[in-house]
Amino acid sequence: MKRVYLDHAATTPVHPQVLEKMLPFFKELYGNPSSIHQFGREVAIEIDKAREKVAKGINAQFPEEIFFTSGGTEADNLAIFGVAKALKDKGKHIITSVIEHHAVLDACESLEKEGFELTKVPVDCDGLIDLEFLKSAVRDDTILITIMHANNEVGTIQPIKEVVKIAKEKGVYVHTDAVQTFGNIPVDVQELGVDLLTISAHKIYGPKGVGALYVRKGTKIKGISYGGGQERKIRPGTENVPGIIGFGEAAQICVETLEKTKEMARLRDKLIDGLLKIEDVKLNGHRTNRLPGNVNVSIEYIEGEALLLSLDMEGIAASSGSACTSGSLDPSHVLLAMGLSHQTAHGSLRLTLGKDTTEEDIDYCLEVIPRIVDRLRKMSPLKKG
Amino acid sequence: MKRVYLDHAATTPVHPQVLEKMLPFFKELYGNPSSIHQFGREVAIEIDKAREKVAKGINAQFPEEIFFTSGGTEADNLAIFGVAKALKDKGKHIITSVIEHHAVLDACESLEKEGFELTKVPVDCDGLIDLEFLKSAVRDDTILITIMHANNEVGTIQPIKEVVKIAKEKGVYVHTDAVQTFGNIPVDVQELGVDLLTISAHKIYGPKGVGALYVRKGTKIKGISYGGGQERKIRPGTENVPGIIGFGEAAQICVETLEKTKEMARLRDKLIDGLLKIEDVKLNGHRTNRLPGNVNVSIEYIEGEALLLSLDMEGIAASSGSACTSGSLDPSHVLLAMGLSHQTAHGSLRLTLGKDTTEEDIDYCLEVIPRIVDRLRKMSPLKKG
Amino acid sequence: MYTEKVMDHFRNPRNVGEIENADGVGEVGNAKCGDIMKIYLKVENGIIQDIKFQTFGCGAAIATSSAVTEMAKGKTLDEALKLTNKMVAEELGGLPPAKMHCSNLAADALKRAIEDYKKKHNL
Amino acid sequence: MYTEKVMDHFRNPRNVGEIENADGVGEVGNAKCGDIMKIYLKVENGIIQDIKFQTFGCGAAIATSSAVTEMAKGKTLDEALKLTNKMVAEELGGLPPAKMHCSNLAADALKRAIEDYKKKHNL
Ligand SMILES: Cc1ncc(COP(=O)(O)O)c(C=O)c1O
Ligand SMILES: Cc1ncc(COP(=O)(O)O)c(C=O)c1O
Ligand code: FES
Ligand code: FES
Repeated sequence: MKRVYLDHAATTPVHPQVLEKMLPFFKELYGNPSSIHQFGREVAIEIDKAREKVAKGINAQFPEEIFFTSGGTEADNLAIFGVAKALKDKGKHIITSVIEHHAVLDACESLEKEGFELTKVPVDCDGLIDLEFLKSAVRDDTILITIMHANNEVGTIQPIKEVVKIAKEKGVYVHTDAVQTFGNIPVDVQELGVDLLTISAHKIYGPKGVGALYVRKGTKIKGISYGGGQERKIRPGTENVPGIIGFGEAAQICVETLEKTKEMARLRDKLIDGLLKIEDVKLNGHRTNRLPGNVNVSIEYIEGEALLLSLDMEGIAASSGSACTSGSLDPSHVLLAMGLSHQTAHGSLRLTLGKDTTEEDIDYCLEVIPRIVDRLRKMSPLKKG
Repeated sequence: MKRVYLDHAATTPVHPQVLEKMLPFFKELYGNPSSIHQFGREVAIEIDKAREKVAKGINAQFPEEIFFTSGGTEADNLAIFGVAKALKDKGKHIITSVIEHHAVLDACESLEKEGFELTKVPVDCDGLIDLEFLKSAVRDDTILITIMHANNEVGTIQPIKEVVKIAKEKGVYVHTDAVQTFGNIPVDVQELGVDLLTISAHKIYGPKGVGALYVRKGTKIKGISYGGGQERKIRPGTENVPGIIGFGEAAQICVETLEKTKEMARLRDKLIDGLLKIEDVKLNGHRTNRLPGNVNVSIEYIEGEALLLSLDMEGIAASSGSACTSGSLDPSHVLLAMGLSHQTAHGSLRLTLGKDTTEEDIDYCLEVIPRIVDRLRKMSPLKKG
Repeated sequence: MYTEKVMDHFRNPRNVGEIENADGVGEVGNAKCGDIMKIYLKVENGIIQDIKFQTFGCGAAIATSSAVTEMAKGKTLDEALKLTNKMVAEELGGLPPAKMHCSNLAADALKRAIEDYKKKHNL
Repeated sequence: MYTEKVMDHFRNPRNVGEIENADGVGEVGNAKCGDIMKIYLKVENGIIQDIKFQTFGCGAAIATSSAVTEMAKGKTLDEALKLTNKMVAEELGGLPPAKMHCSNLAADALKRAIEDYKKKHNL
């Protein structure tokens, strides 16, 4: 059976060159980078090289501004709790948006329970944050604004530079979750002006289980876990050495091959146009200001999980914001925040392209999906078949 | 040059069979286990198998009692902060020992700053905890006792069963850090009776960057980070899939090959006996009740880092509790807690054997070390050469 | 993960559709997830002669709908009323724990359809 | 990580040992880490003719001891007094940040030894 993977926002395969680079670090270069002997030192040097590559990938000024973590989730948590811990005497107000990843949103909400105040900036129907609202929300005791660079579900890219402009006037730190943007659009911490930024290796053809938090030099942050002196005590624990090495390589490659996303965007547009030809299908997210690989549509009268299972039977791997797939009782908080009804959000389909997605893959989708939609709609009590 | 790796307590090389098992999960089986499509499901199944293997390795009753983390450090932090968070309304007193790994000790001390009370059980000159002290320390508001299974520096194995007996009388949870024991001596959660137990893959010939916390069914614990629904929300973030797969395999192998530690213990004893023949050398840790691979001696009049560098020049990789290697200003808190003077602690040398350590390796050490000690002592102002 | 039986019912759902001028119709919504199921009955001499369903819902919802219609067909109304959510789940070889609530739709919709029939016929 | 020069001094330390009936002896302890260094001088016509050291300390401590003795040998006492910790570290091609404190031992011990000589000779 043909298998078409269109869930690159969930995770990506490891690039062959990345794996190649990692391999010696399992059986041969296995030393603990904290050790002072040769076995350790030779590894410590390679970790530093990987740190430099990641730093360069996001145009950080100093490699020491990169702190490796176990993934995007941990980096988000570290940014939020770490800044809150460092600045809690300065203020206890944090601003985020309604469409953040749960790694940000739930972390912020847990601080709220501990006595912090939280303001969530709303979004418009395209998923763009309300900058005017943000401007009015900043207070004297605001210590952090955390707004994602682009949304993982609907692909809308946020105006982070504008966020930074608003924040800088009041001397407030800005963190952005760039997990979905790095490797897909330029991510440049100087250009963006953010103080903290999250990235994750497995979204850029690197290994799962490693991510990084960029912390601009001079930014006040405290570690949130305890142990050895690794990552300058901000993130203790024996380093995931092969993971970090792979991350360095993946960061370098994804920046070097950023050109490929142009073709991705062309295929994305073809897929969007094709899907919109189906009756009662609507695009979610901004039409142009969107990740080059992201397609997200709502297909009325049918439910996401049933759609995914049907696609899966035809070899197409996709994702949905349906409640039935989320384990929670409500469909995607992102789609609801954008004003979709429960039912419409329920019937959402996300197809995310990768660097190896072909025209053939897209054509296959455009052949299969209308057929499946038709079949499921015939079963639906909401729509006369 | 001959290279002899005797720092297995710091980390171990990945077993070839473990790497073999991991390899398909980078480029081929790369799905996100949370995805409901085929790419995701096939990986989710393998994660469950790995969970079963780890569970079996420590004789846990249910695979769901295993929560994968990014390493031993995170598992220790999760145990301590997770239980404290879940039980803070029941009580705010925690008991640990003076010789814990910093992942435990510093986590406990940070709780102390947040208003918890902490009691640290002292140890005797062999590094064994004072059970009588522990007995008197348990209070009505004690919620957790965390005492390591065996110490990473001096190798002394603690009487965890006795700890559990004391705790159970008062209904107090027991956590043990078994990072150094798993794979080296039997680790059986039923036999030990503990409620929580930490293990780490890279100490058992598995990959770096993955560990696990065992949580006995029914034990109250809360997650300490926020994000997706992974690990039943106790530990969110996309799973380190290849790491977890490798951990499962390593856990299985290390239990199957536990016999090999007998030969390790014989070589350990040979090394200890040989080193004790050098003038003014003393063994640290318990003579018999000790990890099969651990040798730790204090060599008077010389300093640890200089010793390590000299050994390294001869190809021998070792470790020390010297202040000069620790980045902190004091030598090992473990050695000091056992009553060593600053100066004696400063001159400590740890050699930790692995499953592939040979008689030849030990003979080489016994030839090289006396020579180096002699040379360094000639430079020392403390000892007439 | 779904059992092979669930997937079979999902792939080839039995009795999909609508019965025009049905003798009884039952509709339920799942408060938990917003899914909806509708069941149509054709009854003769107290026996379910024909039964059809329409479902807006997940894979488990579709499979349980399909299964319940298969189980009910040919049964007397009273026999059919005894079908429980648990029996439907068992018929399918079980459902994942997170999906047990989906099976509630099926038996409940059937029950409503039978009640609707009884009410219309003053039984 | 240590520079090649540090490792060279560590591997082949110059002027190790003790001078019997030394003209000046200086000893310092590093409060930070408990390390100890001792320097012995043989002085003729105000010039350091011979110098030896003993060190209980890390690699950096041994290398800086060795380097400082090499730098001081043949110098007049006043020239030798001008040697600073920084100069010793530079001579070694630098030290890792965490090891800068180790270099303090070397110049300090030399200074003490010279002071000891001066005191003994009422200079
Ligand atoms: C926007 C965003 N933030 C954070 C994460 C979490 O990253 P990770 O899976 O590496 O923990 C993801 C992906 O799951 C994401 O899409
Ligand atoms: C006893 C003990 N606990 C915890 C750890 C930390 O484990 P990890 O390095 O996997 O974070 C170690 C090893 O460094 C250890 O020896
Ligand atoms: S019926 Fe909605 S999740 Fe199954
Ligand atoms: S002199 Fe003690 S650390 Fe260098």
